[in-house]
Amino acid sequence: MTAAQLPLAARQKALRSMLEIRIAEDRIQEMFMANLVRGTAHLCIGQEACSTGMAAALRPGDTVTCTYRGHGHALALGMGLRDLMSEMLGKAAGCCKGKGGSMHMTDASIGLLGANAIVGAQIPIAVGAALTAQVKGLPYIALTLFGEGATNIGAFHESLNMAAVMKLPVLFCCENNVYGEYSVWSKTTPLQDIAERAHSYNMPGIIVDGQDAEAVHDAVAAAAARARAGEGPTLIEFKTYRYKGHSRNDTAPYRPAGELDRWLARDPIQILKARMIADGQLDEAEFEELQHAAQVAVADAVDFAMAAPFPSLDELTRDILVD
Amino acid sequence: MTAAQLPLAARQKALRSMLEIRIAEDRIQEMFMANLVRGTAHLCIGQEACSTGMAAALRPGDTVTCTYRGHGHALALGMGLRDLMSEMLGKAAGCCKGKGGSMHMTDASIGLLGANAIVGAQIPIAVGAALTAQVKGLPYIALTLFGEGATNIGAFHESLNMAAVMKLPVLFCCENNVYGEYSVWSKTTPLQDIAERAHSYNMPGIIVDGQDAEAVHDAVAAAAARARAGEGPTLIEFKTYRYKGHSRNDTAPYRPAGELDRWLARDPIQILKARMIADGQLDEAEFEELQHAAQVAVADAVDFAMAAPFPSLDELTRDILVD
Amino acid sequence: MPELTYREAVCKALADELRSDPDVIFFGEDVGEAGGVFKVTPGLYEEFGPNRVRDTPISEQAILGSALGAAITGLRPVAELMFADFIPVAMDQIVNQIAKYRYMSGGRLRTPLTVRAAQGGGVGFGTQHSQCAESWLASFPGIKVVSPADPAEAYGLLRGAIRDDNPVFVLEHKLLYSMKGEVAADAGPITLGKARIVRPGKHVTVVALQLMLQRAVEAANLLATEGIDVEVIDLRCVSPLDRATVLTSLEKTGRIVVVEESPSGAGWGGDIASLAADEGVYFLDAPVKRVNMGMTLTPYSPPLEDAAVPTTARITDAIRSVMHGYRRS
Amino acid sequence: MPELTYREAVCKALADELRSDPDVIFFGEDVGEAGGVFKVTPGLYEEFGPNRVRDTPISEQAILGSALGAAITGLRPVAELMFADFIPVAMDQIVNQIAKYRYMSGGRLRTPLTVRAAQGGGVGFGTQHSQCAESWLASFPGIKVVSPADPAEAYGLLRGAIRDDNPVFVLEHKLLYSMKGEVAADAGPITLGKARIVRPGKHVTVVALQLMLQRAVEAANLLATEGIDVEVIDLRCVSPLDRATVLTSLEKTGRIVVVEESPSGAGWGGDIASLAADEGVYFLDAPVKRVNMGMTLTPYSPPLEDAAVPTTARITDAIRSVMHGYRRS
Ligand SMILES: Cc1ncc(C[n+]2csc(CCOP(=O)(O)OP(=O)(O)O)c2C)c(N)n1
Ligand SMILES: Cc1ncc(C[n+]2csc(CCOP(=O)(O)OP(=O)(O)O)c2C)c(N)n1
Ligand SMILES: [Mg+2]
Ligand SMILES: [Mg+2]
Repeated sequence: MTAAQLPLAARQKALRSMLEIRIAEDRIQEMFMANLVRGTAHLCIGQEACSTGMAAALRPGDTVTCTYRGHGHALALGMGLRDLMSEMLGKAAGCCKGKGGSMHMTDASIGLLGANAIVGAQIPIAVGAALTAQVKGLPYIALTLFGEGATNIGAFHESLNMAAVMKLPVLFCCENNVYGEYSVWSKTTPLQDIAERAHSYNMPGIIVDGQDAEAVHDAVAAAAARARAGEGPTLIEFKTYRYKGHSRNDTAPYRPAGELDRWLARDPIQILKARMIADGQLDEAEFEELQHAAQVAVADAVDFAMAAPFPSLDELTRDILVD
Repeated sequence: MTAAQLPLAARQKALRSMLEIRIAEDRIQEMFMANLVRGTAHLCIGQEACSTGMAAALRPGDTVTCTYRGHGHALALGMGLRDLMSEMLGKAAGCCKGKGGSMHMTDASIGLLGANAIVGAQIPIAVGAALTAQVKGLPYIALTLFGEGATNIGAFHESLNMAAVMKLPVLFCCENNVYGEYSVWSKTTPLQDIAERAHSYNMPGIIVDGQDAEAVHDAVAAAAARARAGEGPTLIEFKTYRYKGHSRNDTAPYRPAGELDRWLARDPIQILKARMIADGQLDEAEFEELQHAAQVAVADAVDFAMAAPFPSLDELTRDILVD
Repeated sequence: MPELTYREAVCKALADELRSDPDVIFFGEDVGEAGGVFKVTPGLYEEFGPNRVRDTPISEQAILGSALGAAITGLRPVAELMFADFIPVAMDQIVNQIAKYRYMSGGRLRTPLTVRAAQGGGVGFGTQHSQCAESWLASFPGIKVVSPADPAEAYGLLRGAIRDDNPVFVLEHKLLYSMKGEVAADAGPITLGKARIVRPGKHVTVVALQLMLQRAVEAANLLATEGIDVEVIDLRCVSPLDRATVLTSLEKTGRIVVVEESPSGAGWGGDIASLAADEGVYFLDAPVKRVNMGMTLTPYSPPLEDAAVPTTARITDAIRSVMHGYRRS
Repeated sequence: MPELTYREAVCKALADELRSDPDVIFFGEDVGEAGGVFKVTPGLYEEFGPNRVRDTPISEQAILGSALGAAITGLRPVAELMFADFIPVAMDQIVNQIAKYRYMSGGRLRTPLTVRAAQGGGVGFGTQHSQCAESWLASFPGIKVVSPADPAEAYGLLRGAIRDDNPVFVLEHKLLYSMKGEVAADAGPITLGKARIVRPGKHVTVVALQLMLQRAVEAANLLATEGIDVEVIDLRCVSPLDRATVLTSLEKTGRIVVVEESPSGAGWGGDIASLAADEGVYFLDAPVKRVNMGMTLTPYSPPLEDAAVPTTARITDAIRSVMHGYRRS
């Protein structure tokens, strides 16, 4: 499937969004390596087109659940950089008041119903969001993102089956980034393409170039239209790659030589940039400007977050139960 | 696939085995309905060819895990009727000393590693038995039986994937008996054939006439040979039917008119009987004799079990931990 | 006042909630067209239709996960897990999702969902179908757990659970489904988290719930003829725990027995004993006794199974034993 | 005596067992070629090869189910679940299978398997990656649960677990992995089920394990300067429970504090408190105090997380508080 061309404004937005994600993730890695934050972070550098293309295809009222590798999804869906960076530093101004952290970016106001640190657990939650839409007769879809490794866990299977049987408006989006932790996926999954697993549920299984934001947009938009029309769920596989290790301390020694370079040659930002330049929509100077603006915004957010206060200690016991 | 003809002795054994299962199950139902036993029982009447054909294809050292609907498997694998009936009545002479009961027939000496009352839980346990064979380099296979309803649970999916990745000698045998409890399977499973789910694991998926003991034997024997040769697991779907309700009190009001009759016309005992008569291996009188012998054996086992003592109360706290 | 069975009371609570609030939905395995494995929910599918009352595949993780997803997007789902023994099949969705979702979001998401399941032994269903789940669930902050002891409780607590804005597990008892009792025509939801004194007394406090509560009341009635006056508390809710009611009673009686239909390890009974041994220690006239299954499992064999679960006789003995305990000076 | 880190001690125990018994195998997610997410098991894959040390897909149910299947057919599998927080993902295999399999078979099957997992908070991993699992597991008869507190314990208890013919859960603590300590060159397996007194004392008994044990010892050392002589018991094993060691100590001291790194509901600490309030009630000179997380979860924000888990200061305060409790008459 060749990607249709997005309107100019959408392309500009996608490019800005990918730059923002890339730069924010780089900065997060720096903060972790400088021990400004304890804990861990899972970066999506290299996978920005999945976040951006996915978000571009959604409408207000649609909802998303995703994984610990969820900063890109959050930003693409419209989370403010200050909200995100404050959460990363455990500050009260964070999107979860500092209680969630790097792996749990959540903001229902932008449709983001939660990033999950248990592999696969977010998938049935999205099925439930789709159930709400169906029960209430609302034109919303739910979308859930997971890695290729997550397709080996039980919750994945149960969710796709139940959604198929109930014809729920939910999109199952697999970001196949080649690795699950330190394992190349061919060692844990006996298949050429994750999309083939759709067959077990009699639902469409689509393979998409995950480095092409426009291709991602088109595939999600098409599946969303099907779902909104009551035709049920779709499994979409984005072929993508993570440039960094699995998490904070992983230097990815398991990567075969040359592999990273091959993927760098298909960088999602560069792909869209080149296309826009070719179409006369962008020049290098404008690109630099966009990049600079993103750097400024990220720097502002980090400064804001660093200066922001921690939650007060009474927050520890708050929000466990509604009173 | 047309079934190859089994040798005469094997056919006779299969016929005897199916009769024994049928008559034992009828008798169990009677005992439950007469309130001689509390609790519940899940009968496999109508599905005898699956048990018998499966057992005929196994060799000593092979192992089996199955479900609460497991009396047929136990008897076909060689469990004594007295062991089974005593267990059914919770007597000390039972295969599990009366502690397991109707849903947990177990006897490692005949390879039966346990019947399970949690849907799908027996499947990964068989994967572990196959792992032992592979680790130790032994020529054994593990076989696990489950219903079509169980293929919607997470443990099914994880097990098939892991077995495929490790090329373990395990056969996944689905007795598709049309219903999961009171739900016809088309309402919970969006597929024509369960065997199609093999595709997700890149393993063969085979459909077999579950009413034909010889066909079942052949399919299991072929998959077992593959597994023993190190070629990995197979998913086998037996198309079959349960004549009775799901359990004790279910009269199966959800069955469409005529459906049971259509299946009764393909009764597994009658199919083998007719074939043997046609091949000049059996006459009506001999069949009556076999049937009578089974009745006598079942009656003896029930009498034995009724007279047998309950376990002593100190058994309550024994066998929790090995000392 | 109309008499209902416990089973009917559960069904009426569901029907009343489905009727009065369009955001309530109900789903689980065979709960709809077939009316449930325990025949608790007949007629709901017919009255409320396939959109709001749904049969699901055998997929407990998807059932609970989708209940959570539905709750955070504006419904008030009620999910049935059939046997409480299947709770572990979906345990991650309980422990790491349902119980934590609100907290992880910094209190920005609401999780009003109810999970029903049938628990308990004594019916010959064997080791994997006879367990009580209170103590499995009481370890997890972020959920509530209730165990109705009779039809009126079954009605009011289930409605209270559905009205509650938190995730609530309602554990019903298989052996109580046929119990009859009055349920007021104008009964409403019972607010969760408050124990009730079902029998006032001055010598010994007995804390129990559900089937064990019924047996504790029997034991109390027996002991009354011996001049032992037992106060029986229906805890109702192991989480949150109504510490005040227990402590007040202990202050009065000075003696306490806790009865659980579950193994002894890490149980809710330990929370009651802890309370008695900490804040209540000055009231104690006797050792704190627990009656439970010890570290054993439920066997199939009927005489063994009957001996596994605390009987009225064992409860009676335990109460008598604390009457001979020490008195505070 | 050689000094090892806790991490190295675990690895050495595995290596020694793999070396001495061909029936021992080890598997889990990324435990082989990558040497484990916590870098606990490097070198095992290289030494013992892909047949006995295996990486698995992300499939916790299949991992534990296949460990059980391997155990009943003659192996002694050791499975790793990485974070203890993932235990609920495979909870059915634990609750209904591993713990019950031997019992259901009438004692005719043996289930010698070990499950390792890393637990505990304080590392900024958030609500779903910081839990301790003792109290989740202690409710289930049929399994043992051990929690090593230092390198020598990590070595001996893991070997003891693998040698044990029962299913054993070995919970390691993330914050202890880098702790150094001596492990005797000729150290062997430690038999499970026996607590140890790590610091004798006469005024107060403190029962703790793992990270909380380390903090309890710190608290005891601090209080020694105030003239309070604390006896610290490393419980080691919440199931089975060494009641005798606790009771004997309580008889001597008359005071007891229990420290858990987990929420307060239905915890193993309640079992200790129950014991003190029942058989130990005549020894009590003060209220039984528990120090734990209360009914709260582990937040991400560092100052909040640090306040969630019991600190040395909180333990110290609790011990002081019982010194001012009542004396028996
Ligand atoms: C149930 C569960 N098992 C294991 C883990 C540990 N873990 C965290 S991320 C991960 C790899 C997931 O791989 P994939 O699904 O491909 O997602 P990616 O990280 O590549 O985005 C694993 C095994 C977990 N968090 N949850
Ligand atoms: C995890 C779990 N969920 C639900 C049940 C209740 N249950 C028992 S049998 C059954 C139906 C199983 O159907 P199928 O797999 O087709 O097997 P069959 O009974 O037809 O042989 C259900 C839902 C259970 N025992 N375990
Ligand atoms: Mg991946
Ligand atoms: Mg079936």
